[in-house]
Amino acid sequence: MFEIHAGLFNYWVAIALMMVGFYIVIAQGNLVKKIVGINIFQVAVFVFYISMGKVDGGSAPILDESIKVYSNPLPHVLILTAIVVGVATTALALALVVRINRSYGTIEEREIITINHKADHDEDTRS
Amino acid sequence: MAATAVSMLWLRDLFAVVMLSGIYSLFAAVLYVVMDAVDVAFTEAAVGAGISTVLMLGTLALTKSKEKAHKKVAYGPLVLVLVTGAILIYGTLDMPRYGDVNAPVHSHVAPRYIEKSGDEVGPPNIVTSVLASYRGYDTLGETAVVFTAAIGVLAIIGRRRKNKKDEPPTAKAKGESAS
Amino acid sequence: MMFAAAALGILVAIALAMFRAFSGPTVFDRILAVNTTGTLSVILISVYGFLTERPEFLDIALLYALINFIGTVAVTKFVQFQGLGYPVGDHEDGDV
Amino acid sequence: MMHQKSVLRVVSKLLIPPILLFALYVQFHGDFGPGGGFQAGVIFAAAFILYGLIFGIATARRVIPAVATRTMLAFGLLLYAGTGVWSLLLGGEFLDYSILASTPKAGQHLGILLVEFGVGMTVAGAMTTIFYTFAAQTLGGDEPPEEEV
Repeated sequence: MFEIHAGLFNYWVAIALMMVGFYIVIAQGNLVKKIVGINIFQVAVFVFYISMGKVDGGSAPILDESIKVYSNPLPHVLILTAIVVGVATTALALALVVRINRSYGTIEEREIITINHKADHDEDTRS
Repeated sequence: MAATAVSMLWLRDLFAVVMLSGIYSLFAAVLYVVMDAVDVAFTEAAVGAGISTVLMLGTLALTKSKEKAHKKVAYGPLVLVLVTGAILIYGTLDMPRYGDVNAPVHSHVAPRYIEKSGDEVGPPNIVTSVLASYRGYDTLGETAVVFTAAIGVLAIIGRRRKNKKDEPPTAKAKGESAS
Repeated sequence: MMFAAAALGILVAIALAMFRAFSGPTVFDRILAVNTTGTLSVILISVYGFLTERPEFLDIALLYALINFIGTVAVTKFVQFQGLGYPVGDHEDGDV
Repeated sequence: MMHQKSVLRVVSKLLIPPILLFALYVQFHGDFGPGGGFQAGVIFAAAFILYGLIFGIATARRVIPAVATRTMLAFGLLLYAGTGVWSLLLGGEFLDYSILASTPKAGQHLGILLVEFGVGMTVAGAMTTIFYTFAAQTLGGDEPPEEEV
Protein backbone atom coordinates (compact mmCIF):
# COMPACT_ATOMS: atom_id res chain seq x y z
CA MET A 1 0.00 0.00 0.00
CA PHE A 2 2.75 2.41 0.96
CA GLU A 3 5.00 0.99 -1.71
CA ILE A 4 4.10 3.39 -4.44
CA HIS A 5 6.55 3.03 -7.28
CA ALA A 6 5.55 6.22 -8.95
CA GLY A 7 9.14 7.35 -9.10
CA LEU A 8 9.43 10.58 -7.24
CA PHE A 9 6.29 10.50 -5.14
CA ASN A 10 8.16 9.63 -1.95
CA TYR A 11 10.49 12.59 -2.28
CA TRP A 12 7.57 14.91 -2.85
CA VAL A 13 5.82 13.75 0.28
CA ALA A 14 9.04 14.32 2.20
CA ILE A 15 9.38 17.81 0.75
CA ALA A 16 5.75 18.66 1.54
CA LEU A 17 6.25 17.58 5.15
CA MET A 18 9.47 19.53 5.30
CA MET A 19 7.71 22.66 4.14
CA VAL A 20 4.92 22.24 6.69
CA GLY A 21 7.55 22.02 9.41
CA PHE A 22 9.38 25.01 7.97
CA TYR A 23 6.19 27.07 7.90
CA ILE A 24 5.46 26.23 11.54
CA VAL A 25 8.96 27.26 12.54
CA ILE A 26 8.98 30.61 10.80
CA ALA A 27 5.34 31.67 11.07
CA GLN A 28 4.10 30.52 14.46
CA GLY A 29 4.88 32.43 17.59
CA ASN A 30 4.58 29.75 20.21
CA LEU A 31 7.94 28.30 21.19
CA VAL A 32 6.68 24.78 21.96
CA LYS A 33 4.97 24.69 18.60
CA LYS A 34 8.16 25.82 16.95
CA ILE A 35 9.92 22.84 18.48
CA VAL A 36 7.18 20.56 17.17
CA GLY A 37 7.78 22.16 13.77
CA ILE A 38 11.49 21.40 13.98
CA ASN A 39 10.58 17.81 14.78
CA ILE A 40 8.33 17.57 11.73
CA PHE A 41 11.12 18.96 9.59
CA GLN A 42 13.56 16.46 11.06
CA VAL A 43 11.35 13.46 10.41
CA ALA A 44 10.80 14.67 6.84
CA VAL A 45 14.55 14.70 6.28
CA PHE A 46 14.79 11.21 7.75
CA VAL A 47 12.07 9.93 5.43
CA PHE A 48 13.91 11.48 2.51
CA TYR A 49 17.16 9.75 3.40
CA ILE A 50 15.54 6.39 4.00
CA SER A 51 13.69 6.52 0.70
CA MET A 52 16.98 7.15 -1.05
CA GLY A 53 18.38 4.00 0.54
CA LYS A 54 15.59 1.72 -0.61
CA VAL A 55 16.38 -0.72 -3.42
CA ASP A 56 13.68 -2.41 -5.47
CA GLY A 57 13.21 -6.00 -4.36
CA GLY A 58 15.71 -5.42 -1.60
CA SER A 59 15.31 -6.57 1.95
CA ALA A 60 16.38 -5.23 5.32
CA PRO A 61 20.19 -5.20 5.64
CA ILE A 62 20.51 -8.16 7.96
CA LEU A 63 22.60 -10.92 6.39
CA ASP A 64 20.77 -14.13 5.65
CA GLU A 65 21.52 -17.04 3.36
CA SER A 66 18.29 -16.84 1.44
CA ILE A 67 18.43 -13.17 0.53
CA LYS A 68 20.30 -11.74 -2.42
CA VAL A 69 19.45 -8.02 -2.57
CA TYR A 70 19.73 -5.71 0.41
CA SER A 71 18.75 -2.10 0.80
CA ASN A 72 21.53 0.40 1.30
CA PRO A 73 22.55 0.30 4.99
CA LEU A 74 24.46 3.58 4.96
CA PRO A 75 21.49 5.99 5.23
CA HIS A 76 20.07 3.78 7.97
CA VAL A 77 23.21 4.24 10.05
CA LEU A 78 23.26 7.98 9.55
CA ILE A 79 19.60 8.40 10.41
CA LEU A 80 19.80 6.07 13.38
CA THR A 81 22.31 8.33 15.05
CA ALA A 82 20.47 11.43 13.86
CA ILE A 83 17.27 10.37 15.61
CA VAL A 84 18.95 9.99 18.97
CA VAL A 85 20.83 13.26 18.59
CA GLY A 86 17.54 14.82 17.52
CA VAL A 87 15.77 13.83 20.71
CA ALA A 88 18.70 15.00 22.80
CA THR A 89 18.68 18.42 21.17
CA THR A 90 14.89 18.56 21.45
CA ALA A 91 15.24 17.98 25.17
CA LEU A 92 17.77 20.80 25.35
CA ALA A 93 15.44 23.12 23.43
CA LEU A 94 12.54 22.26 25.70
CA ALA A 95 14.70 23.00 28.70
CA LEU A 96 15.44 26.41 27.22
CA VAL A 97 11.70 26.98 26.75
CA VAL A 98 11.06 26.12 30.38
CA ARG A 99 13.79 28.53 31.44
CA ILE A 100 12.38 31.29 29.22
CA ASN A 101 8.95 30.74 30.69
CA ARG A 102 10.42 31.09 34.15
CA SER A 103 12.05 34.44 33.44
CA TYR A 104 9.46 35.98 31.12
CA GLY A 105 6.25 34.26 32.16
CA THR A 106 5.30 33.56 28.58
CA ILE A 107 6.31 31.35 25.68
CA GLU A 108 4.90 33.56 22.94
CA GLU A 109 7.64 35.07 20.83
CA ARG A 110 5.95 38.45 20.37
CA GLU A 111 5.36 39.01 24.07
CA ILE A 112 8.98 38.18 24.80
CA ILE A 113 10.11 40.72 22.23
CA THR A 114 7.75 43.33 23.69
CA ILE A 115 9.10 42.73 27.18
CA ASN A 116 12.66 43.01 25.91
CA HIS A 117 11.90 46.27 24.11
CA LYS A 118 10.29 47.70 27.19
CA ALA A 119 13.33 46.76 29.26
CA ASP A 120 15.64 48.39 26.72
CA HIS A 121 13.50 51.51 26.66
CA ASP A 122 13.49 51.76 30.46
CA GLU A 123 17.25 51.51 30.50
CA ASP A 124 17.57 54.25 27.90
CA THR A 125 15.33 56.65 29.75
CA ARG A 126 17.13 56.01 33.02
CA SER A 127 20.58 56.83 31.64
CA MET B 1 0.88 11.38 7.73
CA ALA B 2 0.86 14.62 5.86
CA ALA B 3 -2.63 15.21 7.21
CA THR B 4 -1.28 14.83 10.73
CA ALA B 5 1.34 17.45 10.08
CA VAL B 6 -1.11 19.89 8.55
CA SER B 7 -3.59 19.54 11.36
CA MET B 8 -0.79 20.15 13.84
CA LEU B 9 -0.41 23.46 12.07
CA TRP B 10 -4.01 24.46 12.69
CA LEU B 11 -4.70 23.17 16.15
CA ARG B 12 -4.20 25.74 18.83
CA ASP B 13 -4.41 23.38 21.77
CA LEU B 14 -0.80 22.44 22.37
CA PHE B 15 -1.81 19.27 24.18
CA ALA B 16 -3.54 17.97 21.06
CA VAL B 17 -0.51 19.00 19.01
CA VAL B 18 1.75 16.90 21.21
CA MET B 19 -0.53 13.89 20.91
CA LEU B 20 -0.65 14.29 17.16
CA SER B 21 3.14 14.45 17.02
CA GLY B 22 3.10 11.06 18.76
CA ILE B 23 0.86 9.69 16.01
CA TYR B 24 3.08 11.34 13.42
CA SER B 25 6.14 9.55 14.67
CA LEU B 26 4.24 6.24 14.79
CA PHE B 27 3.46 6.66 11.11
CA ALA B 28 7.03 7.57 10.37
CA ALA B 29 8.13 4.35 12.05
CA VAL B 30 5.67 2.26 10.00
CA LEU B 31 7.02 3.96 6.89
CA TYR B 32 10.58 3.05 7.88
CA VAL B 33 9.59 -0.60 8.28
CA VAL B 34 8.06 -0.56 4.82
CA MET B 35 11.26 0.93 3.43
CA ASP B 36 13.38 -1.83 5.00
CA ALA B 37 14.98 0.33 7.66
CA VAL B 38 14.12 -1.85 10.64
CA ASP B 39 16.78 -0.44 12.92
CA VAL B 40 15.63 3.08 12.27
CA ALA B 41 12.02 2.10 12.87
CA PHE B 42 13.09 0.58 16.16
CA THR B 43 14.74 3.78 17.27
CA GLU B 44 11.94 6.00 16.08
CA ALA B 45 9.38 3.86 17.90
CA ALA B 46 11.28 4.05 21.16
CA VAL B 47 12.33 7.68 20.90
CA GLY B 48 9.58 9.47 19.02
CA ALA B 49 6.52 7.87 20.48
CA GLY B 50 7.88 7.35 23.97
CA ILE B 51 10.52 9.76 25.20
CA SER B 52 9.66 12.77 23.03
CA THR B 53 6.01 12.72 24.02
CA VAL B 54 6.86 12.43 27.69
CA LEU B 55 9.33 15.32 27.48
CA MET B 56 6.89 17.55 25.60
CA LEU B 57 4.22 16.85 28.19
CA GLY B 58 6.72 17.68 30.88
CA THR B 59 7.32 21.04 29.24
CA LEU B 60 3.63 21.73 28.81
CA ALA B 61 3.10 21.03 32.48
CA LEU B 62 5.59 23.79 33.25
CA THR B 63 4.30 26.30 30.75
CA LYS B 64 0.90 26.98 29.25
CA SER B 65 -0.94 24.44 27.17
CA LYS B 66 -2.95 26.94 25.14
CA GLU B 67 -1.53 28.93 22.32
CA LYS B 68 -2.37 32.60 21.99
CA ALA B 69 -4.55 33.60 19.06
CA HIS B 70 -2.56 34.59 16.02
CA LYS B 71 -3.16 35.85 12.54
CA LYS B 72 -4.81 33.16 10.43
CA VAL B 73 -2.29 33.06 7.60
CA ALA B 74 1.04 34.81 7.58
CA TYR B 75 1.56 35.59 3.91
CA GLY B 76 5.26 36.44 3.91
CA PRO B 77 6.38 33.12 5.39
CA LEU B 78 3.82 31.26 3.26
CA VAL B 79 5.29 32.66 0.04
CA LEU B 80 8.80 31.88 1.25
CA VAL B 81 7.82 28.31 2.07
CA LEU B 82 6.07 27.77 -1.24
CA VAL B 83 9.04 29.10 -3.20
CA THR B 84 11.46 26.91 -1.25
CA GLY B 85 9.23 23.89 -1.80
CA ALA B 86 8.99 24.57 -5.51
CA ILE B 87 12.76 24.84 -5.81
CA LEU B 88 13.24 21.59 -3.92
CA ILE B 89 10.69 19.77 -6.07
CA TYR B 90 12.41 21.11 -9.17
CA GLY B 91 15.60 19.65 -7.71
CA THR B 92 14.07 16.21 -7.31
CA LEU B 93 13.19 15.99 -10.99
CA ASP B 94 16.76 15.00 -11.78
CA MET B 95 16.98 12.50 -8.97
CA PRO B 96 17.09 8.75 -9.57
CA ARG B 97 13.67 7.16 -9.21
CA TYR B 98 12.61 5.60 -5.92
CA GLY B 99 14.09 2.12 -5.58
CA ASP B 100 16.44 2.48 -8.52
CA VAL B 101 19.20 -0.13 -8.25
CA ASN B 102 21.68 1.92 -10.26
CA ALA B 103 21.32 5.11 -8.25
CA PRO B 104 24.65 6.75 -7.38
CA VAL B 105 23.92 6.28 -3.67
CA HIS B 106 24.18 2.52 -4.01
CA SER B 107 27.35 2.46 -6.09
CA HIS B 108 30.10 3.75 -3.84
CA VAL B 109 30.61 2.52 -0.26
CA ALA B 110 27.48 0.52 0.38
CA PRO B 111 28.33 -2.53 -1.80
CA ARG B 112 31.53 -3.02 0.12
CA TYR B 113 29.68 -2.91 3.44
CA ILE B 114 27.12 -5.39 2.17
CA GLU B 115 29.62 -7.82 0.67
CA LYS B 116 32.51 -7.69 3.11
CA SER B 117 31.10 -6.83 6.52
CA GLY B 118 30.10 -10.43 7.19
CA ASP B 119 33.71 -11.56 6.83
CA GLU B 120 35.51 -8.50 8.16
CA VAL B 121 33.41 -7.64 11.17
CA GLY B 122 31.08 -10.51 11.86
CA PRO B 123 27.61 -9.50 12.99
CA PRO B 124 24.87 -10.37 10.50
CA ASN B 125 23.26 -6.99 11.10
CA ILE B 126 25.11 -4.73 8.69
CA VAL B 127 23.79 -1.61 10.37
CA THR B 128 25.39 -2.62 13.66
CA SER B 129 28.76 -3.35 12.09
CA VAL B 130 28.80 -0.11 10.14
CA LEU B 131 27.64 1.85 13.17
CA ALA B 132 30.10 0.45 15.66
CA SER B 133 33.07 -0.54 13.57
CA TYR B 134 33.40 1.17 10.19
CA ARG B 135 31.99 4.44 11.43
CA GLY B 136 33.04 4.20 15.04
CA TYR B 137 34.26 7.80 15.11
CA ASP B 138 30.85 9.11 14.10
CA THR B 139 29.18 7.16 16.83
CA LEU B 140 31.71 8.33 19.40
CA GLY B 141 31.06 11.95 18.54
CA GLU B 142 27.37 11.33 18.57
CA THR B 143 27.45 9.73 21.99
CA ALA B 144 29.34 12.80 23.13
CA VAL B 145 26.50 14.94 21.78
CA VAL B 146 23.92 13.01 23.81
CA PHE B 147 26.14 13.37 26.87
CA THR B 148 26.51 17.10 26.32
CA ALA B 149 22.78 17.56 25.82
CA ALA B 150 22.02 15.87 29.12
CA ILE B 151 24.59 18.03 30.90
CA GLY B 152 23.11 21.07 29.20
CA VAL B 153 19.61 20.27 30.40
CA LEU B 154 20.95 19.84 33.92
CA ALA B 155 22.78 23.14 33.72
CA ILE B 156 19.78 25.06 32.40
CA ILE B 157 16.90 23.86 34.54
CA GLY B 158 18.42 21.57 37.14
CA ARG B 159 17.40 22.45 40.68
CA ARG B 160 20.12 23.88 42.77
CA ARG B 161 21.14 21.74 45.68
CA LYS B 162 19.63 23.18 48.81
CA ASN B 163 21.83 24.17 51.67
CA LYS B 164 20.41 22.06 54.43
CA LYS B 165 21.68 24.19 57.32
CA ASP B 166 19.96 27.33 56.09
CA GLU B 167 16.66 25.81 55.24
CA PRO B 168 15.06 23.25 57.54
CA PRO B 169 12.79 20.81 55.66
CA THR B 170 9.12 21.70 55.75
CA ALA B 171 6.59 19.68 57.68
CA LYS B 172 5.16 18.25 54.49
CA ALA B 173 8.53 17.01 53.37
CA LYS B 174 9.11 15.45 56.78
CA GLY B 175 5.82 13.62 56.56
CA GLU B 176 6.72 12.27 53.16
CA SER B 177 10.10 11.09 54.21
CA ALA B 178 8.58 9.33 57.20
CA SER B 179 6.01 7.42 55.18
CA MET C 1 -3.55 -12.58 -0.11
CA MET C 2 -5.02 -12.97 3.32
CA PHE C 3 -2.35 -10.74 4.81
CA ALA C 4 -2.87 -8.10 2.16
CA ALA C 5 -6.56 -7.98 2.97
CA ALA C 6 -5.74 -7.72 6.65
CA ALA C 7 -3.35 -4.84 5.99
CA LEU C 8 -6.00 -3.03 4.01
CA GLY C 9 -8.52 -3.46 6.82
CA ILE C 10 -6.02 -2.12 9.35
CA LEU C 11 -5.35 0.92 7.21
CA VAL C 12 -9.06 1.69 7.07
CA ALA C 13 -9.27 1.33 10.84
CA ILE C 14 -6.31 3.69 11.27
CA ALA C 15 -8.02 6.24 9.06
CA LEU C 16 -11.11 6.08 11.26
CA ALA C 17 -9.04 6.51 14.41
CA MET C 18 -7.21 9.45 12.84
CA PHE C 19 -10.49 11.17 12.14
CA ARG C 20 -11.32 10.95 15.84
CA ALA C 21 -7.90 12.29 16.73
CA PHE C 22 -8.29 15.33 14.49
CA SER C 23 -11.82 16.30 15.33
CA GLY C 24 -12.08 14.81 18.83
CA PRO C 25 -14.05 17.28 20.89
CA THR C 26 -12.70 16.12 24.25
CA VAL C 27 -9.23 15.17 25.39
CA PHE C 28 -10.30 11.59 26.04
CA ASP C 29 -11.31 11.07 22.41
CA ARG C 30 -7.81 12.04 21.42
CA ILE C 31 -6.17 9.82 24.02
CA LEU C 32 -8.20 6.86 22.84
CA ALA C 33 -7.44 7.67 19.22
CA VAL C 34 -3.70 7.79 19.86
CA ASN C 35 -3.82 4.56 21.77
CA THR C 36 -5.85 2.85 19.05
CA THR C 37 -3.49 4.07 16.37
CA GLY C 38 -0.57 2.68 18.32
CA THR C 39 -2.20 -0.72 18.70
CA LEU C 40 -3.17 -0.80 15.04
CA SER C 41 0.35 0.03 13.94
CA VAL C 42 1.61 -2.86 16.08
CA ILE C 43 -0.68 -5.16 14.12
CA LEU C 44 0.22 -3.49 10.84
CA ILE C 45 3.93 -4.07 11.39
CA SER C 46 3.34 -7.71 12.30
CA VAL C 47 1.19 -8.25 9.23
CA TYR C 48 3.74 -6.52 7.03
CA GLY C 49 6.43 -8.83 8.38
CA PHE C 50 4.48 -11.84 7.19
CA LEU C 51 3.60 -10.11 3.95
CA THR C 52 7.27 -9.76 3.04
CA GLU C 53 8.11 -13.20 4.46
CA ARG C 54 10.64 -11.96 6.98
CA PRO C 55 8.70 -12.32 10.24
CA GLU C 56 11.72 -11.83 12.48
CA PHE C 57 10.96 -8.16 12.86
CA LEU C 58 8.25 -8.79 15.43
CA ASP C 59 10.66 -7.19 17.92
CA ILE C 60 9.57 -3.81 16.69
CA ALA C 61 5.92 -4.61 17.23
CA LEU C 62 6.75 -5.77 20.75
CA LEU C 63 8.58 -2.53 21.48
CA TYR C 64 5.64 -0.54 20.18
CA ALA C 65 3.26 -2.28 22.51
CA LEU C 66 5.47 -1.44 25.50
CA ILE C 67 6.10 2.18 24.51
CA ASN C 68 2.45 2.73 23.74
CA PHE C 69 1.54 1.79 27.29
CA ILE C 70 4.10 4.17 28.74
CA GLY C 71 2.92 7.00 26.51
CA THR C 72 -0.69 6.48 27.51
CA VAL C 73 0.19 6.44 31.19
CA ALA C 74 2.11 9.69 30.77
CA VAL C 75 -0.75 11.34 28.93
CA THR C 76 -3.42 10.29 31.41
CA LYS C 77 -1.25 11.40 34.27
CA PHE C 78 -0.76 14.76 32.63
CA VAL C 79 -4.50 15.15 32.16
CA GLN C 80 -5.29 14.28 35.73
CA PHE C 81 -2.53 16.01 37.66
CA GLN C 82 -1.19 18.65 35.24
CA GLY C 83 2.30 17.38 35.84
CA LEU C 84 4.47 14.35 35.40
CA GLY C 85 6.41 13.95 38.58
CA TYR C 86 3.61 14.33 40.99
CA PRO C 87 4.68 13.00 44.32
CA VAL C 88 7.99 14.80 44.47
CA GLY C 89 9.72 15.39 47.77
CA ASP C 90 10.86 18.86 48.72
CA HIS C 91 13.65 17.42 50.81
CA GLU C 92 15.35 15.92 47.77
CA ASP C 93 18.84 16.93 46.88
CA GLY C 94 18.99 19.13 43.82
CA ASP C 95 20.36 18.10 40.48
CA VAL C 96 23.26 20.46 40.09
CA MET D 1 -1.91 10.84 44.64
CA MET D 2 -1.34 7.76 42.60
CA HIS D 3 -1.71 5.53 45.66
CA GLN D 4 -5.24 4.41 44.96
CA LYS D 5 -4.69 3.47 41.32
CA SER D 6 -4.08 -0.17 42.11
CA VAL D 7 -4.61 -1.46 38.57
CA LEU D 8 -1.91 0.81 37.18
CA ARG D 9 0.45 0.02 40.02
CA VAL D 10 0.10 -3.73 39.68
CA VAL D 11 0.28 -3.72 35.89
CA SER D 12 3.36 -1.55 35.82
CA LYS D 13 5.01 -3.65 38.50
CA LEU D 14 4.40 -6.65 36.28
CA LEU D 15 5.61 -4.82 33.17
CA ILE D 16 8.83 -3.22 34.38
CA PRO D 17 10.92 -6.42 34.69
CA PRO D 18 10.01 -7.56 31.17
CA ILE D 19 10.85 -4.10 29.85
CA LEU D 20 14.28 -4.23 31.47
CA LEU D 21 14.80 -7.75 30.15
CA PHE D 22 13.72 -6.64 26.71
CA ALA D 23 16.21 -3.79 26.87
CA LEU D 24 19.02 -6.22 27.64
CA TYR D 25 17.84 -8.48 24.82
CA VAL D 26 17.89 -5.57 22.39
CA GLN D 27 21.32 -4.59 23.64
CA PHE D 28 22.97 -7.96 23.13
CA HIS D 29 20.88 -9.24 20.24
CA GLY D 30 21.68 -6.15 18.21
CA ASP D 31 24.27 -8.11 16.24
CA PHE D 32 21.70 -10.47 14.80
CA GLY D 33 18.49 -8.52 14.51
CA PRO D 34 17.31 -4.96 14.71
CA GLY D 35 18.55 -3.23 17.82
CA GLY D 36 21.69 -1.97 19.44
CA GLY D 37 22.96 0.37 22.06
CA PHE D 38 20.82 3.39 21.24
CA GLN D 39 17.53 1.56 21.28
CA ALA D 40 18.44 -0.45 24.35
CA GLY D 41 19.37 2.68 26.23
CA VAL D 42 16.09 4.32 25.40
CA ILE D 43 14.07 1.26 26.42
CA PHE D 44 16.04 0.97 29.64
CA ALA D 45 15.30 4.59 30.42
CA ALA D 46 11.65 4.04 29.49
CA ALA D 47 11.35 1.47 32.26
CA PHE D 48 12.54 4.01 34.83
CA ILE D 49 10.33 6.67 33.35
CA LEU D 50 7.32 4.39 33.73
CA TYR D 51 8.29 3.76 37.34
CA GLY D 52 8.67 7.47 37.94
CA LEU D 53 5.31 8.20 36.37
CA ILE D 54 3.45 5.68 38.48
CA PHE D 55 5.17 5.95 41.83
CA GLY D 56 6.41 9.49 41.74
CA ILE D 57 9.79 11.00 41.19
CA ALA D 58 10.84 10.84 44.82
CA THR D 59 10.37 7.07 44.90
CA ALA D 60 12.06 6.63 41.55
CA ARG D 61 15.03 8.57 42.83
CA ARG D 62 15.25 6.28 45.78
CA VAL D 63 15.32 3.29 43.42
CA ILE D 64 17.91 4.74 41.08
CA PRO D 65 19.40 7.92 42.49
CA ALA D 66 20.29 10.85 40.26
CA VAL D 67 23.95 10.28 41.13
CA ALA D 68 23.72 6.80 39.60
CA THR D 69 22.21 8.05 36.35
CA ARG D 70 24.83 10.73 36.05
CA THR D 71 27.56 8.17 36.70
CA MET D 72 26.07 5.96 33.98
CA LEU D 73 26.00 8.93 31.66
CA ALA D 74 29.69 9.63 32.09
CA PHE D 75 30.84 6.05 32.37
CA GLY D 76 29.26 5.02 29.07
CA LEU D 77 31.14 7.67 27.14
CA LEU D 78 34.33 6.77 28.99
CA LEU D 79 33.83 3.10 28.12
CA TYR D 80 33.48 3.99 24.45
CA ALA D 81 36.52 6.21 24.37
CA GLY D 82 38.38 3.78 26.61
CA THR D 83 37.87 0.98 24.10
CA GLY D 84 39.49 3.22 21.52
CA VAL D 85 42.40 4.03 23.79
CA TRP D 86 42.82 0.37 24.71
CA SER D 87 43.24 -0.57 21.07
CA LEU D 88 45.62 2.36 20.75
CA LEU D 89 47.72 1.05 23.64
CA LEU D 90 47.83 -2.44 22.15
CA GLY D 91 49.50 -0.99 19.09
CA GLY D 92 46.57 -0.57 16.75
CA GLU D 93 44.73 2.51 15.64
CA PHE D 94 42.09 4.35 17.63
CA LEU D 95 38.88 2.26 17.67
CA ASP D 96 40.50 -0.50 15.61
CA TYR D 97 39.00 -3.52 17.37
CA SER D 98 40.80 -6.23 15.41
CA ILE D 99 43.71 -6.11 17.81
CA LEU D 100 41.70 -6.57 20.99
CA ALA D 101 41.60 -10.38 20.88
CA SER D 102 43.61 -13.21 19.37
CA THR D 103 41.81 -13.26 16.05
CA PRO D 104 40.56 -10.13 14.26
CA LYS D 105 37.02 -11.44 14.18
CA ALA D 106 36.88 -12.13 17.91
CA GLY D 107 38.44 -8.71 18.48
CA GLN D 108 35.81 -7.02 16.36
CA HIS D 109 33.10 -8.87 18.23
CA LEU D 110 34.45 -7.83 21.62
CA GLY D 111 34.99 -4.26 20.48
CA ILE D 112 31.45 -3.90 19.12
CA LEU D 113 30.02 -5.40 22.28
CA LEU D 114 31.92 -2.95 24.50
CA VAL D 115 31.16 0.05 22.35
CA GLU D 116 27.47 -0.74 22.08
CA PHE D 117 27.33 -1.22 25.83
CA GLY D 118 28.93 2.18 26.31
CA VAL D 119 26.43 3.79 23.96
CA GLY D 120 23.56 2.08 25.73
CA MET D 121 24.70 3.29 29.14
CA THR D 122 25.16 6.85 27.97
CA VAL D 123 21.77 7.01 26.30
CA ALA D 124 19.99 5.41 29.25
CA GLY D 125 21.71 7.75 31.67
CA ALA D 126 21.00 10.79 29.53
CA MET D 127 17.30 10.04 29.06
CA THR D 128 16.74 9.24 32.71
CA THR D 129 18.59 12.37 33.80
CA ILE D 130 16.58 14.54 31.43
CA PHE D 131 13.32 13.01 32.61
CA TYR D 132 14.21 13.50 36.27
CA THR D 133 15.10 17.10 35.62
CA PHE D 134 11.88 17.85 33.76
CA ALA D 135 9.61 16.01 36.16
CA ALA D 136 11.20 17.43 39.27
CA GLN D 137 10.65 20.91 37.83
CA THR D 138 6.90 20.50 38.04
CA LEU D 139 6.66 21.10 41.73
CA GLY D 140 10.31 21.89 42.02
CA GLY D 141 10.43 25.11 43.98
CA ASP D 142 8.67 25.81 47.23
CA GLU D 143 6.05 27.79 45.38
CA PRO D 144 3.74 26.57 42.62
CA PRO D 145 5.09 27.12 39.10
CA GLU D 146 2.56 29.83 38.27
CA GLU D 147 3.96 32.18 40.88
CA GLU D 148 7.51 31.34 40.02
CA VAL D 149 7.55 34.12 37.44
